[in-house]
Amino acid sequence: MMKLIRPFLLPHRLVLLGLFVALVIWCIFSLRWDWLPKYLPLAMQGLWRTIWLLVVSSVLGFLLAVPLGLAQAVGPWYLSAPARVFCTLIRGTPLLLQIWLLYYGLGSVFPQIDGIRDSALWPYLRQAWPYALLALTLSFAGYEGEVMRGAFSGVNRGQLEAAQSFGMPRFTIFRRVWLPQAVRNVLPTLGGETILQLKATPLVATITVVEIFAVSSRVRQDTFVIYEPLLLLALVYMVIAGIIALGFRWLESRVPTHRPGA
Amino acid sequence: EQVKIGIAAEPYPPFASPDSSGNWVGWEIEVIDAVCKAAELDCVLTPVAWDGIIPSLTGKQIDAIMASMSITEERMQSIDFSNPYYNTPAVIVADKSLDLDATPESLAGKIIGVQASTIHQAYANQYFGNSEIRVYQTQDEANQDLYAGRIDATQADSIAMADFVATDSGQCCEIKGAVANDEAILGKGVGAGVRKGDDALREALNKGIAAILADGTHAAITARYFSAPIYSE
Amino acid sequence: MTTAQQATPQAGAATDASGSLVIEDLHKSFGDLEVLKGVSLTAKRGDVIAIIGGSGSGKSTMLRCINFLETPTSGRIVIGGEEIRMRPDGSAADRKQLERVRTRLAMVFQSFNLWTHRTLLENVIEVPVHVLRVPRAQAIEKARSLLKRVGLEEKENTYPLFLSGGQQQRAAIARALAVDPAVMLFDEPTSALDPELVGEVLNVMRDLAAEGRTMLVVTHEMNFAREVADHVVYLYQGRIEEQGPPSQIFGNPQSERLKQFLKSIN
Amino acid sequence: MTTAQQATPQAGAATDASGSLVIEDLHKSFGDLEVLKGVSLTAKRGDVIAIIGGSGSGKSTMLRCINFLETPTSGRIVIGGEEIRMRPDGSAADRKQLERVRTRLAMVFQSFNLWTHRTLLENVIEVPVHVLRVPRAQAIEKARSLLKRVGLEEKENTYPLFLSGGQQQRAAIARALAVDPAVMLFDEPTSALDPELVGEVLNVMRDLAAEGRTMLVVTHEMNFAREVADHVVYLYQGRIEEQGPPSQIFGNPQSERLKQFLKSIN
Amino acid sequence: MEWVLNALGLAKSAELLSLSPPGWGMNLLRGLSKSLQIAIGAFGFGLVIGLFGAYGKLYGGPVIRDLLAIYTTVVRAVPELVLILILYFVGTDLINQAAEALGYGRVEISGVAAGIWVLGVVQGAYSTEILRGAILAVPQGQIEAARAFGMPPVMLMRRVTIPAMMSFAIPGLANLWLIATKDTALLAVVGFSELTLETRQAASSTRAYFTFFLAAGALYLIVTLLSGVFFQRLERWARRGQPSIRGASR
Ligand SMILES: Nc1ncnc2c1ncn2[C@@H]1O[C@H](COP(=O)(O)OP(=O)(O)OP(=O)(O)O)[C@@H](O)[C@H]1O
Ligand SMILES: Nc1ncnc2c1ncn2[C@@H]1O[C@H](COP(=O)(O)OP(=O)(O)OP(=O)(O)O)[C@@H](O)[C@H]1O
Ligand SMILES: [Mg+2]
Ligand SMILES: [Mg+2]
Repeated sequence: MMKLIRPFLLPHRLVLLGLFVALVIWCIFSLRWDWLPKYLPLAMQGLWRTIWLLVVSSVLGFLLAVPLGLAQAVGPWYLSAPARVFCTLIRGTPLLLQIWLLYYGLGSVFPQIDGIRDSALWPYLRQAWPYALLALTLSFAGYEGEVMRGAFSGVNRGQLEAAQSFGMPRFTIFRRVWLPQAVRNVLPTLGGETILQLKATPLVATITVVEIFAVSSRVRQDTFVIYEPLLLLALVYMVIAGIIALGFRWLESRVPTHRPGA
Repeated sequence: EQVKIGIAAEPYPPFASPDSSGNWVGWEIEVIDAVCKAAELDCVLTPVAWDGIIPSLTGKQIDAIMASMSITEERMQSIDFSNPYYNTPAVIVADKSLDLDATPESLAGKIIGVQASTIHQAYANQYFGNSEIRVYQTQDEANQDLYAGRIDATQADSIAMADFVATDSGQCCEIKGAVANDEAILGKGVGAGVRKGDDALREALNKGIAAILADGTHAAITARYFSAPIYSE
Repeated sequence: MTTAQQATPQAGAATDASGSLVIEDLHKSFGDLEVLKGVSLTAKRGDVIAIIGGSGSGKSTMLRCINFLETPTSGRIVIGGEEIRMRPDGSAADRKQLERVRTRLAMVFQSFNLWTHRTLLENVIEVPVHVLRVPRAQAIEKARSLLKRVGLEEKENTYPLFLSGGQQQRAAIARALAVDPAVMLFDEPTSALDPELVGEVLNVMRDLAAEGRTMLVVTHEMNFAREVADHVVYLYQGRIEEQGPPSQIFGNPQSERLKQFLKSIN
Repeated sequence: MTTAQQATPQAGAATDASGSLVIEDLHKSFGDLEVLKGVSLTAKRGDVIAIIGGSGSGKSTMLRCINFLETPTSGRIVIGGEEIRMRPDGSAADRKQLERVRTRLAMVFQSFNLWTHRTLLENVIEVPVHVLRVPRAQAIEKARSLLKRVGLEEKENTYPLFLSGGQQQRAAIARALAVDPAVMLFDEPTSALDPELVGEVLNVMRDLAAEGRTMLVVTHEMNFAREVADHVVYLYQGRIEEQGPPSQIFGNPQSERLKQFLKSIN
Repeated sequence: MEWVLNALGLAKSAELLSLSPPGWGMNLLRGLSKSLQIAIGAFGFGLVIGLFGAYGKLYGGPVIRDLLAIYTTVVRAVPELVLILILYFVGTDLINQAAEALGYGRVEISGVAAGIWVLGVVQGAYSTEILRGAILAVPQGQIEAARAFGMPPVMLMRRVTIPAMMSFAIPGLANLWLIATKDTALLAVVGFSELTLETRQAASSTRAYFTFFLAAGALYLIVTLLSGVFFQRLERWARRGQPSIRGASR
């Protein structure tokens, strides 16, 4: 416990902390928060939707990134070329544009397809979240595909040779040595990328998905209170980002990569 | 001294939209021109995101808002308004095949699209609690989704909607009727927004509006765009 | 390690051949560069063969060809009486066979190559559990005894990078022993170590030799070779220039180059 | 390397002191760990002093304190008759003075530390041109002659990392010579080199010693120390345990620890 | 030419994208040039912040280090969209208030300047971290060697640290540049008429959503690819002293 507190006991940190507390108190008392109770339930739903989108798109995107990375790192050209094109396309265009292209672009195509409104998929195609999820997933896969490419080719050859020399079958090598080493080597990067993914989620508000950013916009629009919802929103994102960072740091600490002190 | 008139950067035909050479055109653009001329103001158009148009005004990036903004109680807590320069009822537009009218009962369970930060959003939130409300950045996107069938209906301004149902993609749909009035939400027509206390500008704009209404300019512009007058006392 | 051997057809008939190794006319080129120019070598069960030679003479390449970490250009390799089937281009024709044979060879690398994401114990049980399908509890028990044998019983839950080079190399030997290999290959197992740490690894290897394991050791430690090896092979530019018992190689070298080499390293 | 010396007030009076170095009662602690516990040393112009000692005895720390790469905890350092002014905490009080004095000291590091983004020639002229403000053409001319002297005249446009360790170290010596230093400090200049490359660097250093440069050399090469040094200092746990001419230190060591040390490295 | 387009049913798209009205091509290009102006400005501004930030974080006093830590943490944790709204509204508000307090009257803040300021602050946080990492990656010995020869601090930074860290920083900076070009799209939400907003306007005026979104995507992609080539060259140059990794390992 002491260990946690001690870094804050330096004099200048105490001053900073004091300033921070004063700022918070000032914010609480001199800004408008009367709208908060009314919108709290909506905010909770929005928060849940943000987290849901983040987690599901990151997990799915990562699952897609592994084959993308592998194909680029060691695949034959007919696998690596499409993978590279995919990653370049995703990384080369703004996510906002991708989201709109998927949502409004397809939206302008649907009426021209006969029978689509009677199909079993239509209830989902009508919703906005599937497009949001798809766009976020593809985007994460594109960026992480690139990261995983580096990760796979960065694994020390000796580690793989050791496995080969013991007669490990290829898939076992992949599962037991290559993938875990690759992932572990890029855990810090993945942590950063997950935070970037978190920061990408508000873009889906532009296609009517009601996540936390959309809720704050709604508050602004309804009440004309401008700064307070934005400040609160920034705080919420910082807390989520902090949790992600801590989570990844915990993951990293479980398996050390570097020699301590080196 | 230049006066920066804020308009919404998102197209809102036939009131204001950019053409392919980058000029803004439409009924409201012409009215702004006429009002400024009548009030002897040196106006420049400044497109601003609709979503942030009120903060832009209070933050002094613009001096007045003339972007089809209805005069409502809520907004009057933050800004002041000139006298109205047009007013239109709010209507519900829906797919031709749907049998419904503009009442909360018949819209229950349907998906209604509205534009963010508009009286329509406020109204829908208030009255259509049993419907799913989807909020769009622009009315245009709501129309697009209406055409795509992803929403069942949209509530919007009757004039803009009349324009929409006349287009190709508007063929799917028709105006189902006006919603019941609630002046507290739907407001007293569309006026120019100015910063609180900026009475000089407000008076000048009022003078300009009165002038063009009186000398027939307003009617002349309207006639070029619409078949019926869109201003009543 | 029993499982793998049972799977071999020859296992029964060739028990006494199980620790043997025959290399015949091994060639290996990298592009235009011919690194091995026909090397032949026979090791009986329990033989300890030291391979010496200057830098770039092809020692590592030879060792790596034996378990096909490099694909030989031509030649034959027979391990425990079983010939590794090769395609005309030298690559192994039968992946399953190669994997099986590899479990009977164990290589100890110069740079240890312990899996850094697993603890020592996990490193040692990895191959038994996941390749040879030994029950986990049994593998752990054996791993503990091996770690104890190399003096690392207290480090089983440590990750490799937290250990000194000498400790890592001893762990790598324990990992190799866990598959109960018929033949052990060592590629300069001490040359990445600080001088103080060399001794501990050489001691473990001395024990292995004493208990009658077939070992091929590429080394620069002439004292070790002299003392432990049954047979010393001197490689020069991809050919065996001279070979024989250590007493002869060190005491009475014939080839000029070998004499030169022995002089240069003292 | 005249410019810097002219700027020194003592330069005229102390010409014969220009290559001298005096260290008095030097202490250095890292946190709680006292690494140097009072070291004193005097080098006259042209002296070659070899510093030997076990790992961790403080040899590098001593050398690094002399040019303030480490801040001494206490003590005096006088170079070419000019004392480096220190604050009570041991840091240099006068940055300008320190920078000036440093141009008269030249350090050759174990790991060379050539600037990898510049060619050899650029490395050698860097300090003369940018710190000492020697005209570029003149600096280049001198650099060429220095590179020639260390046998690298053909490599002047090569980047350091494309060279062998021995070549890099020779280039580092040329870079050091380019400032015409009064005192040269060498921290194990050959220990990062492969055995074959050690010789070439030692030869260059032998020449420097012969031409009468003041040199402080931390080294593990006892033969070099015996042959070249005027004076050998044996450091043990931060103290000078024994010092004297090489004949005495190597031929007739007094201290038990020194005897032990000399035995261990053979 | 024409019949090819006709055959592919692309005639309408070609017409919509033509450079002179009634085509919207010029609008897109105008938007692109605005986007690039902002991206270049913001990237440069960010680099300046980053250089000071990195040095501050590495060598600054405890207070400066903590303040910079707060800056980089907060900016990197909050979505750009939110930051842009906050910085855009609050920032211009504050500048105006300050200007008025000093008796200057309102200052005009052009869209470009506001965009550069907003994105620059965001970029600065990332460049701080990239440059800090790059400086740390420079082998300590190279810096020590320079100090041992008596180089003063500023010269050391100019002659040794910065050139030596380039090769480590460039990959990160290349990424950051691409982020800058794409983040300009976010300024659409504050009504700044860069490429994305122009696209949106064109799309909704003509209802050719697919055509325009694809066209804008292609423009962004061209920028990305060209930047890729440029940064590759730059990196090769910065690595001139380092044997290629491929050649060194076998
Ligand atoms: N993968 C490869 N591609 C190309 N050339 C290679 C490869 N591996 C080794 N060589 C070359 O083959 C020759 C023999 O290398 P090898 O590593 O077998 O030598 P060695 O006897 O082990 O030397 P050392 O004592 O330095 O380890 C060298 O000239 C080396 O450059
Ligand atoms: N920056 C530092 N911080 C803390 N301790 C240090 C630092 N530098 C050196 N030491 C410690 O000071 C002691 C002496 O180190 P130094 O490098 O001077 O030894 P050395 O005689 O040069 O040894 P070697 O022969 O291994 O180079 C060692 O115990 C070392 O761990
Ligand atoms: Mg080798
Ligand atoms: Mg040292």
